[in-house]
Amino acid sequence: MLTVSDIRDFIRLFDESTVHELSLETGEIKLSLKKAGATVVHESASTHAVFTPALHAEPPMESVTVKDVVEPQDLTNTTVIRSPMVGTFYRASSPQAKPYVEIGARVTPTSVVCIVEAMKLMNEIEADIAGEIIEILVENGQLVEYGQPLFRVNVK
Amino acid sequence: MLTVSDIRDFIRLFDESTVHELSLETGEIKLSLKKAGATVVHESASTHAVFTPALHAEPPMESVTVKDVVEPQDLTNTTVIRSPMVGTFYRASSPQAKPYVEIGARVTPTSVVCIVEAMKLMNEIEADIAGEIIEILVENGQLVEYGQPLFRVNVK
Amino acid sequence: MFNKVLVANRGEIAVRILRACKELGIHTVAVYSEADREALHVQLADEAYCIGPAIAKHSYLNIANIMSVATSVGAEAIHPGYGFLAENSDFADVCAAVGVKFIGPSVMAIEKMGDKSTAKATMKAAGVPVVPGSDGLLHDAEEALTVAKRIGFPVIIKATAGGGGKGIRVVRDEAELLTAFTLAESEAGMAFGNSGIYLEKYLTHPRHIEIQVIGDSFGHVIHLGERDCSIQRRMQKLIEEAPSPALDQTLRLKMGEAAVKAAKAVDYEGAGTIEFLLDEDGSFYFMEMNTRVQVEHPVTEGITGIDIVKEQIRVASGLALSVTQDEVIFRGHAIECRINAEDDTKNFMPCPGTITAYHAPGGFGIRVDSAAYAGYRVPPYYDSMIAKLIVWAPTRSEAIARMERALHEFHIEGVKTTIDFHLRLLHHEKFIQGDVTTRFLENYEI
Amino acid sequence: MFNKVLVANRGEIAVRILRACKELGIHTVAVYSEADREALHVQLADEAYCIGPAIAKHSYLNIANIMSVATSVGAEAIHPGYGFLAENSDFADVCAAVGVKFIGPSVMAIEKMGDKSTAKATMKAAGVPVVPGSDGLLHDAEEALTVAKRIGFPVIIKATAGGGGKGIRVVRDEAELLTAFTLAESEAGMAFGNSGIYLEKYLTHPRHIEIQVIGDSFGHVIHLGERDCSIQRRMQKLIEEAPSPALDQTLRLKMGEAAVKAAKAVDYEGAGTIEFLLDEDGSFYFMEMNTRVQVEHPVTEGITGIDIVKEQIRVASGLALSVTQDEVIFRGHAIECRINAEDDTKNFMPCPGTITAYHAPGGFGIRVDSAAYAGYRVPPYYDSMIAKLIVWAPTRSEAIARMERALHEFHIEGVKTTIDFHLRLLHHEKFIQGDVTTRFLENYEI
Repeated sequence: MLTVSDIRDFIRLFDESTVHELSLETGEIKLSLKKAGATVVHESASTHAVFTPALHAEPPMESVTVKDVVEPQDLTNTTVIRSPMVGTFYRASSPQAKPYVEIGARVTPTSVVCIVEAMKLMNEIEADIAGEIIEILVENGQLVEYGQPLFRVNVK
Repeated sequence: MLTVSDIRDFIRLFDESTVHELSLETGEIKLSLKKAGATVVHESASTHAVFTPALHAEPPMESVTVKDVVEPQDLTNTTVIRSPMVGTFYRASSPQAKPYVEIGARVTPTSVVCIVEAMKLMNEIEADIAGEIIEILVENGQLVEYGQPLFRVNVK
Repeated sequence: MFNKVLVANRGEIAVRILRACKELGIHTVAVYSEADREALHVQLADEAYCIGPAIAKHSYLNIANIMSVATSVGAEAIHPGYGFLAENSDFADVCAAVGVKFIGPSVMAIEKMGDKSTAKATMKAAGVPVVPGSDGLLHDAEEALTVAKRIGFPVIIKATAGGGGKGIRVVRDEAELLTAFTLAESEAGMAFGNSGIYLEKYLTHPRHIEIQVIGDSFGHVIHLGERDCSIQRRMQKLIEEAPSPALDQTLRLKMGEAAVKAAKAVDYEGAGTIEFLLDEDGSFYFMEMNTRVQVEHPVTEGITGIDIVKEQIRVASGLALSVTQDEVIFRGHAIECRINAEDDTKNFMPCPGTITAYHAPGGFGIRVDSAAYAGYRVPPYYDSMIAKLIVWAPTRSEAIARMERALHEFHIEGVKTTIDFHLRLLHHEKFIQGDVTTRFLENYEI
Repeated sequence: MFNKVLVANRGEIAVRILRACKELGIHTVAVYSEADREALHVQLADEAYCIGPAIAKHSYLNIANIMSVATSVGAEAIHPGYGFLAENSDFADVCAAVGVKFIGPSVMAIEKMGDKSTAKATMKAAGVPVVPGSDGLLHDAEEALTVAKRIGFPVIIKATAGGGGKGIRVVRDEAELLTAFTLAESEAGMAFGNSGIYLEKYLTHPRHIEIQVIGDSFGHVIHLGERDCSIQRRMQKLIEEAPSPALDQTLRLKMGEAAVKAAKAVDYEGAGTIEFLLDEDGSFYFMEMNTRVQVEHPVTEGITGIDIVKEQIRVASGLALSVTQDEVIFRGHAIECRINAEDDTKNFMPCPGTITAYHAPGGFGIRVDSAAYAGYRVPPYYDSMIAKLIVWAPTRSEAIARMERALHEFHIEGVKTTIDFHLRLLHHEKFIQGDVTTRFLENYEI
C-alpha cells in the first residue's frame, strides 16, 4: 500500500496544484491535506530543484529533518552535535582505547565526544552542549561531511 | 483497484478541470478533493507559456474569453460568430454596397453577415445562429485569423 | 534578401527556421493551429496567425489559409520546413502563382522526385546507380531466373501491388527461385487481385547513407558529405551521424559525385537529400530524393560549419551558394539523437502530455533543437519528437561519450521520453563499433 | 588516465569540469558549501560532500576540508577550476605533499607568475616584450625625461605605493613632464607616505589580447590563438571573442610565439593564458599570466575544436598533448557574453535571488555553460555570473547576429540579468566595427 515516498509525492502534488483540501483513506492509512486560509498557490512549486538528487547520499541536514518528522519519540528536547569539519569519524582516541562516549553518557560542553581525523590530524570534537547522548548517528571510521550530525543529545 | 499512480492522475485531472469538489469511494479507498472558496486562480498559473507573447496580437480566442469576464454587461445570452477561415474581413460585398449587418440587426442562421476574402475568393460568411448583432469586433479590411470572433450576438 | 518570410510549419523545425531568419535580419511570420496557441514558434515569431483547428489537414495543410496570411501580411517567401506541405508540388505551384517564393526546389523537381518510379528512371538515365532488378514486371519464372542470375543472389521478389511486407519473398539461390516465384505470384493474385511481380537485388546488410546536396539558381550544386541513418525503427530514423563509419574518402567522393549528378538531373535548387542504400561491398544504390530540409540536417552542419537553412534562404532569394565544393571542409564527428515523447517499453507508444520540467544539456559540442519548454503541452495531433540532441566532437568515440553525458543531463518531466532507450543504444557493442545496418533494431534487443 | 577526480569549485566551471570528466569516463567528486546544497554541480557529480559554511573562506577555500575529502574518497587528482584555490601555490603544494595530482602547473610556475614584478622580470629575461618604462624607481625629473624620451610620449607616471587611480598621471609631452613629475612625487608622498615614482609607456587605445597556451609534461607547449577581451568594466571582462578583429596572421603568429616563449620560461604544464596589452601600432606587451583555465576558454574551443579542460586533465594524467601546433586549425568566429545576475541600471549591482523560470537558447552554433536552472537560488555569497552564452559562426558579423538572436531567446525570470545590456552593447557601432579598447565602457554610454 502507500509508502512514505508515495505520501511525499502526494504532498508535493497537492502543494503544486490548486487543490485546496485533500483527504484520502486507504486501509489503515488516512491522509488529509488542507491549505491555509485564502492564500492559495504559493510559489514554492517553482523553487523546487530541477534535478532529483543524484547517486550520492542525501544531504545530511535534510535527512535529519526527515528523521525528526518520522520518528515516533518526542524530540522536542533533543539536538544534534554536528561535525565542524570534514574527516574520518572515530569514537575513540585509538583502536585500543574505549569510546569517548556511549549512549546514555552525560556530556558537558567541553566533553570530548569523538575524533575527526583530517589530513592526518586528530581533532578532538567537543560536545559544545550539555545533555545526554541518546543516539550515535555515524559509524566508526566513516567519512563525515561538514555539518553532518554525529550524535543526538537530549538536552532536557 | 486504484493504484497510487491512478490517484495521482485524479488529482492532476481534478486540478486541471473546472470541477470544484470530488469525492470517490472504491472498496476501502476514499478520496476527496476540494478547491478553495469561489473560483480561485484556475490552472493558468501552471500552464503559462515560458515566453511572454511576442510582438504580435494576443490570440483572439483568449482575448474574447477575457472580455466575457471583464465586461460589465450581462453576457449570459450572448455568443460570437467566428471566422471559419483566414482572410480579409469586409462588411459589405463591395466598397459601394452597404454593410450586410449593422448593430441591432436581427440575423437568422443563414443570414450573410460579412465577407472574408481569401486568395481573391470572396467567401460569404453566414451567421450560423439566430439573434441580434450587438457588437462588431473587427475593422473593415482587417486580416482575420481562423476562429477569430467577428460579431457578438445576443441570442436571448 | 527577403524582408519577410512566413514559416509554414510548427515544432522544432519552425523554431529552427525562425532562428535562421532572425540571424539574417528577416521579419518572421508564424502560423499555427488552435492546438499550438502556446507553441514556441508562435512566441518567437514577429507575427503569428491562427490558420485552423488542431487537425493538420485543416491547418498546417490548409493551403488557402496559409496563402491568405502570406499575401495579406506581405510575406515575400514561405519556408515549408519538412513534412506537411514541404514536398507538395501543388503548394509550390500556388506560391508561384501568387508571387510568393517557395523556399525549395522547382515544381518540376518536386514532382519528378515525388514519384518513386519516375525518380528511379530519372536517376538511371542520369547514370546514378539504382538497385538492379527487372525492368518492370516479369512475365514468368524463367525470366525471373535470367534476371536473378544477371544481378546475383540473393534477390527479393515483390508484388507490384504489395505493401506492409506482404507479397515479399527473399530468395537465396537458384533452387528456391521457381517455387518462390510461383507462390508469390498466386499469393499476390489472391491478396491484391494483381499478380504483377518484379524482382530486385536483395541487400542483406544495407546501410542507409544519404548525401546532403544544395544548389543555387545559377546552376551550382555542391554536396556536404554523407549522413549515416542506418539506425531506424520501422523506417523511422532514430540516430543519425556524420561522417559514416562505413565510408572512406574514395567512396565519399564517389557517392558525393553521384548525388550531385542526381540533383543536377532535375536542375535542383535549394537543399535536398539523396538517399542511398549502401551494400557491404561498397556498392550503393539510389533510393529516393527528399526535396526539402531533413530532420537530421544538424549533423552535417556540425561537421561542415555550414548553416543549411540559411543557405536555403540565401539561394531562394537569388543569391549564389556561399561556398564552393572545394571550400567544404569536414571536421570531426556529429551525432543526433531524436528525443521523442514515447514509451519505448510500450512499443514506442506516443505519450503526449504536459512537460512539467525541462532542462536541456549544455557545454562544449552540444546543440539542442527543440520547441519544448517547461509548461509546454505536447499535443497529441502531431509527431512525437520533442527535441533533437546533437553533439560534435573531434572523433566518433568522443562524440559517443559526449552524447552519453548529454543524455544523462537532459531532464524532462511530465512525459515519457526515449532518452533511456538512446542511452542503451549507445552502449551497444555493435553501435560502438559502427557496425550497424538498417536491420539493427530487428536483429538486436535494445 | 585518472579514475577519480575531485572538483574543488562551484558554479558553471565545476559543471564544465564534471562534464569533461564524465566524457573521459572519470568518476567525479564534488564539494560544496552549505549554501550550495541544491547546486547543479552537486547534482551532476557521482559523489558530493559538504565542506563548510556558505562563506568561501571556510568552504571553497578550506584546504584542510577539501584535502580530507580528496584523500578519504581516494581522488587521484583535483581540478581547481578558476578563482578560489586555482592560483594558490600552497594548495598545489599540499596536493603534491599528500600525493594528489593538482590539475594545473607546478608550484614554481604558479609562484613565478603570481607575483607581478617577478612575472615581468621573468618575461623580460625570456625576451617577451613588457611595457617599456623605467627600471624601477626614478631618482629625479631629469631621469624621468630621459626615459620618457627613450620610450616616447605619452607616458604614465605612477606612484609605487599608489592604487585606485591615485598617484597616476598621464603625460602627453616633454613640456608637461617636469611639473607632472614634481606634483606626482609630492602627491604620492602626502597620500601614501612614499614618494617612489616610476614611469611607463602609456597606451592610449590598448586592447586586451590574451593567448591561450597549453603544455604537457614532455615539454611541449602550443598556443591556441588569441582572445580579444577588450570589453571590460572595472577590469571585469564582459564579452570575449576569438579571433580578435585587430590581429592579422602575422601578428597572431608573433604573439603566439611570444606566449609560447613565456610559458616555456616557467616550464609550463597545463592550460594557461598570457595576457597582453596591444597598442594601436601593433606593439604588444606582457601584462600577466593566468595559470589556470579562464572563464572565456570556450571561445577558443569554438574556433579550434579543442576541448581545453579535457586537455588539462589529459596532460595532468601524464599524457602528451593530443595535438601539435601544426594541427591547430582556426575556423570561424566565436563570441562569449557573460550573463550576470546584476542590475545594469543600478551600476551592475548583484541581484541574487531565485530563478523562477530558465530557458536557454538553442540551435546551431549556440553553447551555454551554466549551473542555473528553474528553481535555482542564486546565492549572495559568490560571484554573480549565472551563465556564459557562447556562439560560433563562420564570420564575425554572423556571430554577432547569432548572439543577438540567442540573447533574445534567453529567458530568465526571478533575477535581473545583464542580457539587455549585452543586446545594447552588440548594437553599438564601434563594437560592430570591432573598434574597441579596454576603455570602451568608459568612453561610451551603453
